[in-house]
Amino acid sequence: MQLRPSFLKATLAVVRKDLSAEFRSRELLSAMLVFSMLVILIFNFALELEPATRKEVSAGVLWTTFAFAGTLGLNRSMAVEKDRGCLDGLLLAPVDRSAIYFGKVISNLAFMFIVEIIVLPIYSMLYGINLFNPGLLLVILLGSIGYIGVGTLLASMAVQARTREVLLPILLFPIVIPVLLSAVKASSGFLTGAPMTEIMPPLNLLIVYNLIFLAIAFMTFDQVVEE
Amino acid sequence: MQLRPSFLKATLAVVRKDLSAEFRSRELLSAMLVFSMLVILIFNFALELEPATRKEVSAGVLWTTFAFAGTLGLNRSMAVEKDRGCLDGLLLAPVDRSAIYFGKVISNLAFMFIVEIIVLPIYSMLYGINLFNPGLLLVILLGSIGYIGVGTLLASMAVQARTREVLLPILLFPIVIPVLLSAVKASSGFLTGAPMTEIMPPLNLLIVYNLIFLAIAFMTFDQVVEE
Amino acid sequence: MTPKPTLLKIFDWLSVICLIVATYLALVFAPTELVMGQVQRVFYFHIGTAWVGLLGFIFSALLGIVYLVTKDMKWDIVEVAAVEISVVFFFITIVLGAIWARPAWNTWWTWDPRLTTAAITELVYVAYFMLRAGIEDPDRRARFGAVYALLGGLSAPITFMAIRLFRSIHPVIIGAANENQEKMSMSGDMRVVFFFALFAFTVIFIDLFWNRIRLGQLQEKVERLKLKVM
Amino acid sequence: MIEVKKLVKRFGMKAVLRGLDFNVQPGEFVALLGPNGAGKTTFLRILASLSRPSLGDVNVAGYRLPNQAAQVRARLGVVSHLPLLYADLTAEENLDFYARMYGIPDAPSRMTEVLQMVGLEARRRDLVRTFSRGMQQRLAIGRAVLHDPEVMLFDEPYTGLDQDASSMLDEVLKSVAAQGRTVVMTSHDLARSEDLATRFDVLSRGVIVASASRESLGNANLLTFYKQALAA
Amino acid sequence: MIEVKKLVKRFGMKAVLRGLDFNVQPGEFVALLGPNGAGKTTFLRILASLSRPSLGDVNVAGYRLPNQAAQVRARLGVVSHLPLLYADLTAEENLDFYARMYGIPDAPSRMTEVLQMVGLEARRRDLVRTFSRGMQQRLAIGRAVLHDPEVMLFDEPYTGLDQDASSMLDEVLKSVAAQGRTVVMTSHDLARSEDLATRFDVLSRGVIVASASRESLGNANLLTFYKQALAA
Ligand code: HEM
Ligand SMILES: Nc1ncnc2c1ncn2[C@@H]1O[C@H](COP(=O)(O)OP(=O)(O)OP(=O)(O)O)[C@@H](O)[C@H]1O
Ligand SMILES: Nc1ncnc2c1ncn2[C@@H]1O[C@H](COP(=O)(O)OP(=O)(O)OP(=O)(O)O)[C@@H](O)[C@H]1O
Ligand SMILES: [Mg+2]
Ligand SMILES: [Mg+2]
Repeated sequence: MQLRPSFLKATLAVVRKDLSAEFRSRELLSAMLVFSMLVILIFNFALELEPATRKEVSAGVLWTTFAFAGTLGLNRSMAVEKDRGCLDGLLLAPVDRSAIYFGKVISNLAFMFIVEIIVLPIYSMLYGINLFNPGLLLVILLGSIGYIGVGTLLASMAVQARTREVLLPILLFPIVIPVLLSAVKASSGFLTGAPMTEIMPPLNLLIVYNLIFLAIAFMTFDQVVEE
Repeated sequence: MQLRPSFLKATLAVVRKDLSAEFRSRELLSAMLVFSMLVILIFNFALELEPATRKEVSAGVLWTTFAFAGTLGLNRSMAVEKDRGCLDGLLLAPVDRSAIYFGKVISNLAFMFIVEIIVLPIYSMLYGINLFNPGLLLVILLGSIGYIGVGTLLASMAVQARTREVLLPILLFPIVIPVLLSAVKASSGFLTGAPMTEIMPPLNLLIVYNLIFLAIAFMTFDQVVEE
Repeated sequence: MTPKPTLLKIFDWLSVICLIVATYLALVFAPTELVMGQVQRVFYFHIGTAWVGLLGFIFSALLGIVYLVTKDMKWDIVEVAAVEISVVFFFITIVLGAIWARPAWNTWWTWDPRLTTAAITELVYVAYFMLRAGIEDPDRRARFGAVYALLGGLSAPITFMAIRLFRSIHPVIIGAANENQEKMSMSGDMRVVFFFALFAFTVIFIDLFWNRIRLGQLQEKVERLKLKVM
Repeated sequence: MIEVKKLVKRFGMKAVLRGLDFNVQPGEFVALLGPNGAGKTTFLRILASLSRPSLGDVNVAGYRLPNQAAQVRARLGVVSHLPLLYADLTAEENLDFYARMYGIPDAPSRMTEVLQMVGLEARRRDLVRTFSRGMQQRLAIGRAVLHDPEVMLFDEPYTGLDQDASSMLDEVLKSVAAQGRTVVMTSHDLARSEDLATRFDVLSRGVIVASASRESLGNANLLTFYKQALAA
Repeated sequence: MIEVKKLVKRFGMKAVLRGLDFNVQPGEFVALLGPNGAGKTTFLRILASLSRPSLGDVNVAGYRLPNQAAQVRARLGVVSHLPLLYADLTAEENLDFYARMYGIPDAPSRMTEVLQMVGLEARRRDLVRTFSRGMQQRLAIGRAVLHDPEVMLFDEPYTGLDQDASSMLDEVLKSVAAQGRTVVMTSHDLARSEDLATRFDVLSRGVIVASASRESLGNANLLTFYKQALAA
């Protein structure tokens, strides 16, 4: 019985496992959603956002919300693997380690998208801004890929550290700020109906970042999970 | 040798222990500080704070920063107790459990104050706002006590949960928002030089909250740490 | 213990001399700038430290790659040395920038893309040290450090390019894209001081870098001796 | 020294201890045996005042739990399978902290005494982080005897220890017993329990199903006694 | 089946394994003994391809590590002291996941076979979260034999198990050995090792200091052999 699964099958097995565990406990999604709501609330209180300034800053608030909720999700998703030695279990399988990386990225992305799909209409309602703009959705897609791509790599490092409760945001935010920044710029471009010539540079930057981050993560994941 | 230490001595022993462990590793303080800087940075991006609106929102930004950095610190500070069973070690000592609670509150407060003392001048410089206002410092003192008082209680619950990576902010923020809100109101009152009649209501509210939270935490800490 | 190599001793002296000469040139020799006055003299150090700081960060990313490929601990020592010195230099850049900004822009700080990206870059490398502090196994520490230095290395060129990519009040001199961009006019003497400052800080950087690598090697040796005794 | 009557402990609906009776005379060394999930750890945690009984009477060292918990705690030493030590403090600082928490007078000399007893005198200024498993276990025992407790509770103290560390622990346990302290120890290692204990109690499904003193066991094998107790 | 030559593993400066030589023939059952911190876990993790050797040759099941890790992994079953199971999945789902990761054809029938072998057929649809320690250990073994590995590695599989669970594990290990699989097991429990293994190797300070087959040991006691090996 010395068969080995294909790269794709192994990736899908990891995704399937994560989704069915989450489907059962729902702890990750509920935590991310509640936290998103809290961040939006805190923004609203702390900044007493005036209706006038809202439209300008809503892309920023939205991305900050996603970033904070995303850290929470990434941390928990990797902690589950680490706690009962499951990461070792994954690494013992005769599959390419990047299949494991992509599996985790896809399931983390799935959770991120679900949260975004729920947060967007709520945000639209709370602030009376229509966020269902195809351009914005594209930016959210791209921004989330970059964020989760590098976040999954860094979360696998963070859970192996002694100070794992606190490390992930500290590692992730400074690295991922360029992604968030271009996402905010592109999003608010689409929201304010700016001309495409203004939107394209941050969008291109976002695509370039995604490619670079995914390439680096793909090549180094091995190094990060091995002893 | 069946002596029992006084309440005060036990409290001080806990504080001393926390401070000397932190003095050695410095991991908690550095994490809180770096995270504070990151939150300030992210806010700035997300909101593209205009010089005009800065003064109004800086109390909000400041308190949000403290709140996020505080969660990080609280989580780590209780995780250290939980990880190697040290919490059991504390509970086995023949001292009142509220002495343990107060000990943890005092050391967490000490860390919070250190972070605030470093963040304040940096924030003053970054935004060109003079934050060395005795009124503001009083509000920060009071707000931090309320925040850490209830935060220490909730962190002791969160670290005992399965989802401890994600639970603390979700438990803490909704409870502590009244404290933060009155602190923001009072702070921005002092910063914009509002008349005392405008500042007193939130300040009084803050004091009342502190008393209520500390009283509740004092009475329930027992229940939270026991099985 | 191996004695200090002669070349390194020469470098030590050379960097001391360079520092003194650069200080003299900047504070005394260089003409006072017409618009900004004396404070402009900070410029030579501002640019000197920024130059070596950014260069060191990029260098550490390359060293990260080298470590990941070779798995030889000596590259980790070199990488840490590069990051450590660059973090200090870059911090000086930011502080000097802030000192300059006070009279130039009438504020210590402004959220300009160049300044912000510089702050982020500095935070990346503070995070780098926190990551390393959290890992006990030296090999894993080195690997994580290398991966993070590689990711972080991206922020150095961004910081450099920031003023070209975004609208910024921070001036561009090197390869200014177009003529109508604000540009400080440098007289011939200024140019001399400017290039000497770049050279001086390069020498100082190399000297510190070398010394720091030696320190790392000695630390390693001490560790090894300690283990032998135990 | 320990008197437990009709102790019930429920976690939600599930009763883990169901009317357990248990008495220990001063100076006895009781080995508490039983299968996984029988409730041994739960029971010890109740005796240690870390967990509250749902029903029933618990008296330890002459004081009632949970009301007089502080008096009980002052007379109790506990070694669990976690070390209860701070990794970022030295051996000395850990003991010093616990000495303060127990209000021990003349702490420095007592600490030296304890460190000598567990053989860590030489490493007293080293961080606990750098200690091996065996050394941490030694220090955990040192921590537990620091305040010279009358009653000691050990929860699987041999887990993961090698032959040397186990022999060290054997000796510490024997000396503890020789000093007339009352000891309750859980273990899955019947051979070790047989060596050390003066009494063997079997806990199964939340009650003590059998109890035998070393004398009453006589030549019979502990394993057969244990198996019979569980089969009954 | 396993050939290790001059294996060195360093963590930073510290050499944990220092030129270790180790050979196992197909069908052998080797008990790897040694004090805490000797490097047993480190060595098994290298054999399992979870950790990279610093120097030296490692061949497992005919493939070289670390280069041909995937081939080795397909032929290897590992039971560590952590269960490597997802608490939020059922027993069946856990096995199904690993079946996919190993590319096992005809997974359902193989899963039933394995669940029967470890005696968890009746609880296949229950969440692992609700399992006792012993049951989790059973499932961990089921997980490890799912892909019918040629070589099995066990790191202290008896830790924390009660008598029943230990006997179950005894039987599983015996049946594994009877099927001609090659087994390396670490344990601090000399009695159990003596029962099961066909060969006893003592690892101390990073090298194998003694090795004896069951026959060569003859009537001599394993404990004396172990002590002599360490004293030498
Ligand atoms: C990567 C980091 C940096 C680099 C490479 C850099 C480089 C430079 C250069 C080349 C100049 C001279 C421009 C000219 O005179 O035409 C300059 C000017 C200046 N820099 Fe920076 N800088 C950096 C970061 C900063 C930071 C963090 C600050 C502030 C906190 C700052 C504040 C200033 C100020 C105030 C001036 C003078 C502006 C003026 O003439 O109006 N710089 N910088
Ligand atoms: N906090 C808790 N909440 C719910 N159930 C619990 C809790 N603690 C223990 N249990 C349950 O109580 C039962 C007894 O557990 P306990 O740890 O006391 O057993 P034990 O005899 O120490 O077993 P072992 O030999 O494995 O250590 C188990 O079924 C366990 O699942
Ligand atoms: N990741 C690591 N980083 C640094 N040192 C390590 C690491 N893993 C193990 N060690 C060290 O290597 C040595 C051997 O550890 P190992 O866990 O292999 O011992 P062991 O023989 O399994 O001991 P035990 O019987 O206690 O399980 C120990 O001194 C340990 O501190
Ligand atoms: Mg137990
Ligand atoms: Mg081991």
